[in-house]
Amino acid sequence: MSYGMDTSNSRPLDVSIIGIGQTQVAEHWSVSLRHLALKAIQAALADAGVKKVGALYVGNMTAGTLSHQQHLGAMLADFAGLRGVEAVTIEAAEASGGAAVRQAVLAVQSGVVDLAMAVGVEKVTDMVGSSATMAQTNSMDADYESVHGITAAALGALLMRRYMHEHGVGLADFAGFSVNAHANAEGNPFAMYRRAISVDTYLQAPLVADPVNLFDSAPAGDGAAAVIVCRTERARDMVPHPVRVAASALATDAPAVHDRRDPLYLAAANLAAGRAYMAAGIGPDQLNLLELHDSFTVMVALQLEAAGFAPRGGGWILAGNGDIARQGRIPISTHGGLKARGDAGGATGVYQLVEVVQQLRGTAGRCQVPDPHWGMALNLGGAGGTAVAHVLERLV
Amino acid sequence: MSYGMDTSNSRPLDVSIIGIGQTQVAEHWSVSLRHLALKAIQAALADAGVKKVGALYVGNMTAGTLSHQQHLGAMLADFAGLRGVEAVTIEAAEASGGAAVRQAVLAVQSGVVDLAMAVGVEKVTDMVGSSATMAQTNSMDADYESVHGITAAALGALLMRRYMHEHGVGLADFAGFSVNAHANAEGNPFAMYRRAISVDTYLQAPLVADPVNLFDSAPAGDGAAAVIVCRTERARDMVPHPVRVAASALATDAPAVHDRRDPLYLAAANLAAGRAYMAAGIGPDQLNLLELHDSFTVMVALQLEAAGFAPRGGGWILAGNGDIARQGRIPISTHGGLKARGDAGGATGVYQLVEVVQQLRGTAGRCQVPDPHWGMALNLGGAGGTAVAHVLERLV
Amino acid sequence: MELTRHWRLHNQRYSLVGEQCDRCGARLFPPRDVCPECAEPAQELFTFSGRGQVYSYSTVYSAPEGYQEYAPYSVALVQLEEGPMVTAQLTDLGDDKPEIGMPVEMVTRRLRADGDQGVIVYGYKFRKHVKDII
Amino acid sequence: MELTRHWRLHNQRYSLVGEQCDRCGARLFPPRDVCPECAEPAQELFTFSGRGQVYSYSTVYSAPEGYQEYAPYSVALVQLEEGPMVTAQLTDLGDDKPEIGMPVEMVTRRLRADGDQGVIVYGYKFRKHVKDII
Ligand SMILES: [Zn+2]
Ligand SMILES: [Zn+2]
Repeated sequence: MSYGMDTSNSRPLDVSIIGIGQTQVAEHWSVSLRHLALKAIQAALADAGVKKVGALYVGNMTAGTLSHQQHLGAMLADFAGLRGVEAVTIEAAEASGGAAVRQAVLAVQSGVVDLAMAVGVEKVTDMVGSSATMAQTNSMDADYESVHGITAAALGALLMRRYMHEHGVGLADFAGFSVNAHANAEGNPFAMYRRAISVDTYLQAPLVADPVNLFDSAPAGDGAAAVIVCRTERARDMVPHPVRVAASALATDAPAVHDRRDPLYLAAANLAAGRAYMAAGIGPDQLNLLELHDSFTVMVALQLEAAGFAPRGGGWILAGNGDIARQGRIPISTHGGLKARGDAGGATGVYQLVEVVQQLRGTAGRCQVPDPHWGMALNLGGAGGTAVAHVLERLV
Repeated sequence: MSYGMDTSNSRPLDVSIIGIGQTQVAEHWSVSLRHLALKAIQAALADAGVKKVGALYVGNMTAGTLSHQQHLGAMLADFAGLRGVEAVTIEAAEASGGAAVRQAVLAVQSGVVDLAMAVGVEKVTDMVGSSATMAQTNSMDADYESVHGITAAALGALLMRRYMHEHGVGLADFAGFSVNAHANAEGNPFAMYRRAISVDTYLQAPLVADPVNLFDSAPAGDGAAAVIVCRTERARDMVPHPVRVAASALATDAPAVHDRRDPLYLAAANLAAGRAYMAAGIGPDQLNLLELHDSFTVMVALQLEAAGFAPRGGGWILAGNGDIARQGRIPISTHGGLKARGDAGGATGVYQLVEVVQQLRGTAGRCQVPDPHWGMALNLGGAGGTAVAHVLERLV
Repeated sequence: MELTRHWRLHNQRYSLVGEQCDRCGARLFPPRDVCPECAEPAQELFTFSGRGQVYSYSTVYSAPEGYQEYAPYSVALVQLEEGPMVTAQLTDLGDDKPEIGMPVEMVTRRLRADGDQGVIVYGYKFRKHVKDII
Repeated sequence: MELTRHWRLHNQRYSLVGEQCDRCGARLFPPRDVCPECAEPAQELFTFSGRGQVYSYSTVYSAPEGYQEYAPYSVALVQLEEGPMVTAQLTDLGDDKPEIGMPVEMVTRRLRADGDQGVIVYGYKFRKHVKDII
């Protein structure tokens, strides 16, 4: 499997996560964007046992269009009692959260910033209906995709139908991804939907954009999550259970699916995961869990292929062979994934890392994977135009 | 003068600028956002003599609202022939460009990225009229400022009127800032308006939001600018005239003017400039030029005060005493500033650095300040909610 | 449609409900939950009197989408008598010209009509305060 | 108002004008100035025939703002006979169901009406290609 030749992003890191915080993903009608972010920020500060950070990186995608609010760095720093602190927004579509964590990691690695926080926040219910649908299309090519009335669900559907055609698989073959995610979410108090579903429920779900149905796609919700990072040496002094950032990598591909050489190949995910494995000094076989970007079931299959868990065209097999279950070879969506924890847009990448940290700390409760040492988070923007991979390691 | 106590952002840097590129600031009706960015990117690559970079940081503010296009990292990387490369957008309102440069500097300083590019791009003419006016308000507090129909010009006006009231100065006392900027722009082929103006022209200009008139405010235009940074040691091998990034600092304040203890005090600019002086080991007296964020003449006075060139309430005096001229104590807006080079929104901070580099290389042509060694760029977001300061040094 | 965003701010827009810091006593508007003076939680509600004076003022001629029908209109920074400053429009000025220091009081007016989806937003504006008749 | 953004794309929307790489001969649509295959400048114009086949297709039921009046509508990835793939709507289907591999040809249709400011955008869609009668 080729992960590309570029090794520029594979230097060893000396950074660990010392604090995490999150809100439930939900339709938080009564909570504003700044209040949502505040909850996650305060939870992470309390978890790390610190009052301040040296820099705040905000991962967000839709506030400019749905809440008429940009300049979130200054706004959230001020609102959270951190006035004066370095703070900016990082945007990479739905990969904004993972990208914000990466900037926090780079800032600490540079030696310039001591404690850095990444907060992912998305407030999708400030507008509803067709305006909200349109905001989601901002991650596509406005001139050559969105103008044709394409939606995120339609892009997922175009990939899913072609995948089914090329690899001779049916709708039922994807059911396991959705069933697994919903089963896992039962144990996650921060999940949007905490109810297991059956294969029949999946198969009978209403169409969103054929062949994508309601349970192939992920429900959008408001949410915020935060992580705090610092140098590993300092982390060991500060908290009982720091989690090391063994690797951080971000790669891109053409944002428009039609511009890719092979639409069924997630080149950015392959590059990011490959660089992350190299930097961490492990391969996919060593990973004990994977939080991936399960915005659509077909995207799960494609990511499993891009990240080395299945050959091309073989990702769908993991939906049915037990591999992705909590006790399986590579547990995925262990807290429900986007499908059941909920899709909090640009906050997703931070949620994923919060969940991997919970797993590696052994505090994932009913979501706990048995005794994990390595975990990876893979966060996608758009239909894979950006991919961010972080490999975390439990420090013993 | 107090620059605050935080020294976390003042570690020494080992980063230099090896390439610059820019387009004219103008109403580029026939050029799309991606083509604008491409021109600046290609110019910077050619200037540095490289084909690729390891990471691309895009500074942009309005593409999501005015062009329905986000995910610019992946889009511009792909469009510029850099497919696969790490690329994200950095947003800090009108300070997005300076913030993008800072991320490039941190990425290189971390050792993780070898060559990093920051490209600031803004395409404001994709929409016109009231929609465009509204997009500019996204840097304010949507719930407590924008909802009252406040515009950027009105905020400038509120500050200007109070400043005039507190310090007993009149409209004519600000004229020098505008006259200086327009005179300097005559020599800049990338400027939007290359015509000197007289004090009378300034005094007779139509009101935009009283007391702010057309020549107190900066004209919005489309534009893109780019810089490439790498480690200083490598820079010396690559190009004949690298310019060292002696300091980089970013600070925030409440984005809403009403939330600040003293609206006439730019706390973020003071913090950022102070940290930058500390890191560079110089004071304001050593600076040979300053590119500041002259979105409104009153903001020039406030920045001169915040950055140590005048006592509180004394910034306006520099408009009339010759200090800011090309041969003066602290030349400002040497290529025209926002006022005459044009205000390219979130690209501004990158334009400023391109201009400081031209000055320190001695290639500023008719804009050239005599034999400068140190230059600073001060880039503001909103009405000062974010401030980014970079101190550059000529390497000999 | 963005009904809920405006509905959430009902108490602020109609009644200037802010907060008071338990620790340092600072009165806060807009409410912000964390005191910017001492960084402690500040969630005790405090309703402002709505009286204050003009800190600065200007006029908007070129208005954003949703405000054009009202242009030109007067805007101001108003310092409330309890301390905080708010951004708002001045209204009911008649032939009066605003001036710095002018006493004002809060009134409820229409702020904007929300585009083609027609959500009308009401909230505070300030008018010249005429001394109470005792 | 966003007239100019659409006007700029006139040659692409109405005539599928793309580019050809001087060096490797790759034909590019959308045009992109830098060849993604070999990273060389590619600015020689090349007009595509508009013929191709359906690579994949779907239906949009829940449409974005500006497209609701057309929903449900068929969308597709169309592989042009010269190589590139484009995203577009399928039109004039009548009782035909789209299928993968179906031959299609480009036609010009209304893409959207631009909100309350009424800019109507035209551009390419694809319809089933009936073999030429010779
Ligand atoms: Zn307090
Ligand atoms: Zn080529």
